[in-house]
Amino acid sequence: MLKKTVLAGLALGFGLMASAAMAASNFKVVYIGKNTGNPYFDSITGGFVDACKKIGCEFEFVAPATAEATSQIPFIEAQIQRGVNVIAIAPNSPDAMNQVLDKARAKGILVLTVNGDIVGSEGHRDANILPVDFTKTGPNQVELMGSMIGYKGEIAILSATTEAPDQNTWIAAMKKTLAENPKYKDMKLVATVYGDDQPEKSTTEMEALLSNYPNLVGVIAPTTVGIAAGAQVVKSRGIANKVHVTGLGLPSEMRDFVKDGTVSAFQLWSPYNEGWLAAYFADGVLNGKIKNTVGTKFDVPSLGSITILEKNVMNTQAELTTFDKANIDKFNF
Amino acid sequence: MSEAPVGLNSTVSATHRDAAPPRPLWQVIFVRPETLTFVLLVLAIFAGGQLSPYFLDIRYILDSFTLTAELSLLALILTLVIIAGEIDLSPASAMALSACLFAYAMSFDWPMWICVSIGIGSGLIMGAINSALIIGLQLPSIIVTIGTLTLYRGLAQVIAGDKSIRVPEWYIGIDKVQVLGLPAPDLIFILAAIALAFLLGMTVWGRQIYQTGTNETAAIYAGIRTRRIKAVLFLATGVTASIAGMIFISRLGSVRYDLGLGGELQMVLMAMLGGTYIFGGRGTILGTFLAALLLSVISTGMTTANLLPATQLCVLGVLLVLSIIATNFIYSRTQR
Amino acid sequence: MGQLGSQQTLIEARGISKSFAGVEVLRDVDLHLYRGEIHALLGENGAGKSTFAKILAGVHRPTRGSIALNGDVVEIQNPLAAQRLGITLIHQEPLSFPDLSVAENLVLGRLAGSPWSKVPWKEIEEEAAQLMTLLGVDIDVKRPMRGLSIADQQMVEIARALASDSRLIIMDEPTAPLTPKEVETLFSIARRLRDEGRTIIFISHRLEEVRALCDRVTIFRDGNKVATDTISNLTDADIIRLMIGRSLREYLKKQDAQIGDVALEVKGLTKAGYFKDISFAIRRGEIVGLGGLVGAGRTDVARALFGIAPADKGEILIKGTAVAISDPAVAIDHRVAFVPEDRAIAGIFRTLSVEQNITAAVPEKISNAGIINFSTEHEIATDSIQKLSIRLASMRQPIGELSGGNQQKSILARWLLTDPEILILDEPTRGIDIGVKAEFYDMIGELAASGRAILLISSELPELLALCDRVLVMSEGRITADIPRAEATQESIMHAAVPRSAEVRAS
Amino acid sequence: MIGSLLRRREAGILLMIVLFCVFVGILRPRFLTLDQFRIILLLIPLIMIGAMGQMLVIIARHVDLSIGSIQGLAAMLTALMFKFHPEIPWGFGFVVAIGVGLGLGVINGVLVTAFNLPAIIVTLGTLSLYRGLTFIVSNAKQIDRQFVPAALKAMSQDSPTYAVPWIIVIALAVAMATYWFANRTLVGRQIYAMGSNPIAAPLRGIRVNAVTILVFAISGALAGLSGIMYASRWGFVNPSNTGTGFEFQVIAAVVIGGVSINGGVGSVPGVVLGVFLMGCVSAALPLLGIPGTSQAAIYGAVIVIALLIDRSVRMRANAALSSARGRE
Repeated sequence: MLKKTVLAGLALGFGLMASAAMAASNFKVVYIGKNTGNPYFDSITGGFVDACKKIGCEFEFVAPATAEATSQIPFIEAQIQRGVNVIAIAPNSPDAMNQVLDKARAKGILVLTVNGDIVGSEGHRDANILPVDFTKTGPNQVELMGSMIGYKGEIAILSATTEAPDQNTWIAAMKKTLAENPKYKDMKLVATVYGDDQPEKSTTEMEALLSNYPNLVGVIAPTTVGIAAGAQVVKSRGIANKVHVTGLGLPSEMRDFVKDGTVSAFQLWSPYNEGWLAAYFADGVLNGKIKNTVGTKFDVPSLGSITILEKNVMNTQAELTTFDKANIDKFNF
Repeated sequence: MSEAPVGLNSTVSATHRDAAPPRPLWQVIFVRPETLTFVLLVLAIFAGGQLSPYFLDIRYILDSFTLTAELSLLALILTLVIIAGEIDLSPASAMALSACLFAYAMSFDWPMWICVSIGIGSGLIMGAINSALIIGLQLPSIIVTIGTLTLYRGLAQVIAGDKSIRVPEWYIGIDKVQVLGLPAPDLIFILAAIALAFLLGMTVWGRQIYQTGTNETAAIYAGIRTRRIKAVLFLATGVTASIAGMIFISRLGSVRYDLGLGGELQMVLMAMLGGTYIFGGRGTILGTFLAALLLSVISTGMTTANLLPATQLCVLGVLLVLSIIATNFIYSRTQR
Repeated sequence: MGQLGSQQTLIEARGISKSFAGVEVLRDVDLHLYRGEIHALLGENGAGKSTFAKILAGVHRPTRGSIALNGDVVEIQNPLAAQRLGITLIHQEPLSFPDLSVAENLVLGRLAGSPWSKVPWKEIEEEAAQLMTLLGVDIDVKRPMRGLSIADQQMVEIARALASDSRLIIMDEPTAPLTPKEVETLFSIARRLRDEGRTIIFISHRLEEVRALCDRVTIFRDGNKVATDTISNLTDADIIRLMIGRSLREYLKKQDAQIGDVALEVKGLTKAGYFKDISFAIRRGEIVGLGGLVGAGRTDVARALFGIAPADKGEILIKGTAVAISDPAVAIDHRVAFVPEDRAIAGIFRTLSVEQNITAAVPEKISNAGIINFSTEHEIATDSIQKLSIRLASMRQPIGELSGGNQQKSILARWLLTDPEILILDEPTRGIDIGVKAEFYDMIGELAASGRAILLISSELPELLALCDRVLVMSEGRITADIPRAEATQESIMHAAVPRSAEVRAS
Repeated sequence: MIGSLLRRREAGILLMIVLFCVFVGILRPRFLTLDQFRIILLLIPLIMIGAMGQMLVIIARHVDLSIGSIQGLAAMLTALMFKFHPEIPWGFGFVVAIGVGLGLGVINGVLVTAFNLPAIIVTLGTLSLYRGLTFIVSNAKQIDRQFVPAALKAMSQDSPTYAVPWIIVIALAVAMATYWFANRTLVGRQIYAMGSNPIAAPLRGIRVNAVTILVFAISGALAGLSGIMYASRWGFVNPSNTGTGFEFQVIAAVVIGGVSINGGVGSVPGVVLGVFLMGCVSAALPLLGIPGTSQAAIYGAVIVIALLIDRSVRMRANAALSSARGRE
């Protein structure tokens, strides 16, 4: 009885194998996401897939079931064993994977962090691809918030987790902008709360914000889970015209809120372009067309000229894209 | 049917009214859960080779085992706990808390012996809390350890927040150390398995663990200090969790509160798959040892084949259920 | 009574046999039960009478044979089917649901209707209260069963059977925990039910009760039905002879032993709620019986002596020195051994080998620095098996595969290995074959003869009378008599065992 | 009469709730507003529905660890139907979700009864299996907000009466139905009997296997219902988030609510109060500014404390028993 089940499992396995096989190509690239079921990575994967069709590389996306710190390690080990040429990864931990990434690089594999970096462990990867210069996220978000509330009143931040490096970079920049730019002198940041990127927790925190700060006029949620939860709360309470919600969100998740006026505008970048750029960059480095050193400039179709910045970081775009009623339907991610 | 002669000096012979006939020797040797585990292991290695051409590489398989060596180590001690008729679902969380404390101490550059004492001591305290609740207050271990599972990991999160704590470079890399051609964590696991198998199979103490798990009341009546045995097992689980945490840290170079999250499922699975009887009294270290290898091979094989991790979840779930069905079936056949 | 010829047959059992794990416990039993009779089933423990009753009640299914009810052959697949056919079994140990109310316990399994139908709480409680009044007991039917005394729980059980409209009611030793008043109430109700045309099977060890209540009697021995007859046709001596196959005194003979110094002395031992002010002494070479009704606190005293549930107050002196026995390991160190009453619960490790079961209490004898010496263990176990002539197929087979008597011998072997000076035996012959029983009696005698002090707890009066030098009797947690061998009779023991303050029961 | 009322377990939980609310109210007066009450009410419907099923399972001396995964799989299949067959009336989603949950629950029950396996291990296995299936059927992709029917989402906001949203009304209806089922029907009482004395149950004609399967089926069906309510409350269904950790919240609420892990004991009002207490704690933490990182530790502590209370209650019952046996 047991044997039969195992055989059935095998059959299932073969089926998946067959569908995963692709046309012959000049190199193999794999992208390891944070976890499966995260809609954000679908668009990054789309960029990889399309770029690989053009360049002729073999691409696969894998991701662990949970975003726990060590969950990506077996996947990196397996990819090393499979002999891929490029490992692109959205890291779940800033340092837990250092050893295994070093092992990959020692085997001659190009290691890229895409959409997030291993902050403080930059020496353990070859290059990092970020959608925008993250120092601009903070000021951009504050400006958008200001424009929605007339640059006046109490605002709060609904973030993800207390130790998320990107979030903390952005929040620090927001605070700095609010404090230093006289344009925002009437805007007062009253609280920063953390919803752990869980919808339930984010909702509770948002509700607590509303009851703790009755004079609140705006909430910035620079996380896709947070902005959706925040929008849902103001919508269900019918106070969208009193408390304005904005932040970083996925058009696919925010479309309804924008269309019904709950959220007038929010921002993000194109995750698609991250995959696209990563594939072209890998191709260039592996074929000797691009030298992976700070200051190198190279051209990527449809993105234009890209420069390798300090710590081997590249950005796909200069400023954040703002989504509103006018353009939301043009984006399919 | 004739009765055997009655009397003090009669020969020892049994009629079928006195005792059921014994099972044939081949059945005693082969019809046991460990055999099934071994067959599955062979099948899994074969299947892994079929799924991916990159899989059948002994070096790779041995290296991959280091990824689950810590949890496997805990599964060995958990096997003893289950044989004694209890269960402990908290060691993965205890490992995380102890490892966070250990790394925290190291980050202050405190002397190594203090750091180790903090690590081991915290494991001991967590084991003591479990035993106080389970043995002292006689609460069911399954529910108590579901509670402390949440509590210990929660405390790790309170202490370490969401950030990872790094340890000094010199401490990193136990999995790169090769002894006799084996990565150190693998060797530690094998040595621990041999030691525990000896303890369980050859010593009075091991014998009493089985007796406690088979029939605790009878064990008490036979003068076996069952409470002491169980308390020691829970303490040992705590200490093993802290040791596993230290190995884990050396492998990763850093630790976060979510270390080994969900590891309790894997540990229970290893014990069950190895033929440990969930109600206590039966099971072997050999079984858990084989099951730990089996799980490592399955997960490595499937990851190497780039199968959806969801498929692994399904396979693990199905294996868990099938393994207890098979174990129960075999035990019910061998015991009337 | 007396016009059996005109009676109609309610149940006709034919060729009923039953085997457990290949061990045949019931062989080819034919029995007719008439409407409106009270029929006693008699026999030693393990003779097969309870098994037969349980087959009628659907608890067990026969290996062979058929049962006809009113002339139609019926399959009694489970207790529910039995109940539907109008057969109710009142269990030896009350099987109740402690968290449910008394009223609910009464009706559970009897309420008709679909599982989704509404529970008529009001009627249930009213009916239950009526039944309690009928039985003459004062129990609040709305309270949960948990906390009721064993006697009260038994009363609820009886009330339950009375409540269900059963044609056949099987009472398996129902009177053991009851006071004489309750027994009389039960008997009068039983007679009334018989007069209504119902059939009652009454299982008891108390001949006088059987004589007082029953019309006919069937005697079992060793899995066989040996006789069925009208009670008035048989004398007590006939019945005993049929039950044991030979007369009692014939095979129960006390060996002469040299009575020595006091080995164990107990002074003022008290445990609240269990026993009070227990004092006695046992000398080397002496067998002291401890008699009394079930629930009188005999086992509790033994458990206290052995450190399983130590007493609150009082002194235990071993060879004249006061000792604190806090757990069984301490007791074993003081060379006390205890063969417990319930073998399956407190004795054997069912799935472990016979060998391991025998050596369980003497780890130091089979090991060196904690490491087991398997050949030593094997020798020790082999030696024990030969000495006690334990019959088995293999020493490595699980003890659960042995027959009850051989299991019990293995437990005794375990304790003899500790070389005890004081041996406490709690119902040592319960549930074992008659032949093995005789061996046990011989062994107990030999053990005393070799200078050990023995405390024998037994509910079987002939056993106490035949083996013991003295018989202590307990009733309601106190020692009520200390009877020397010469004066001990069934009557004198029972007289002391029956509670005097029977009417003022704690509830 | 009042004395016996006070001694009841429910009174103890009520007291805990009052003390907790007073304590938080002193620190943060805003906690005691009607607005906050509404927030608490909105936090609990899912847990309440899950807890009703789990209560029955635990009373029957089993446990169902798979409800989180059942919630996830039922929600996912329903959402997939919404996405790929928008023409099907959205109300049919309830049928699908409950039906899927029922089926998965029956699988649990059959495995437990047919092979006589411990429920904790079976449901640990199906927890993993059902979660894996959720990933597979969804191809590991989230079903976004726009695919969830607006009318369904509105149930978390719109109210049939007294400004109480539909999902709260549904949760209360489930609680009342469970109360009726557990106390007023024959099979409900059989569940208590089975948990109270599993050995005696078959001897009293209780079809233990059928009742056990029924209990798991109810637990599964309610978990399925909670799945579609998840879609209503949060507006999306995610293969990895939906239902993860749900079982721990529910078991904590049930244990706090006075259901004995030894079976046979537990009441719907107690569990409702237990769920409410969990809701109060969840709502109070952010108000008190306690970081999210401490939440797990607090839940763990709450479970352990509830166990200690359960034990002290049992000890008192046993003390009563032995005094009843006493002859003085």
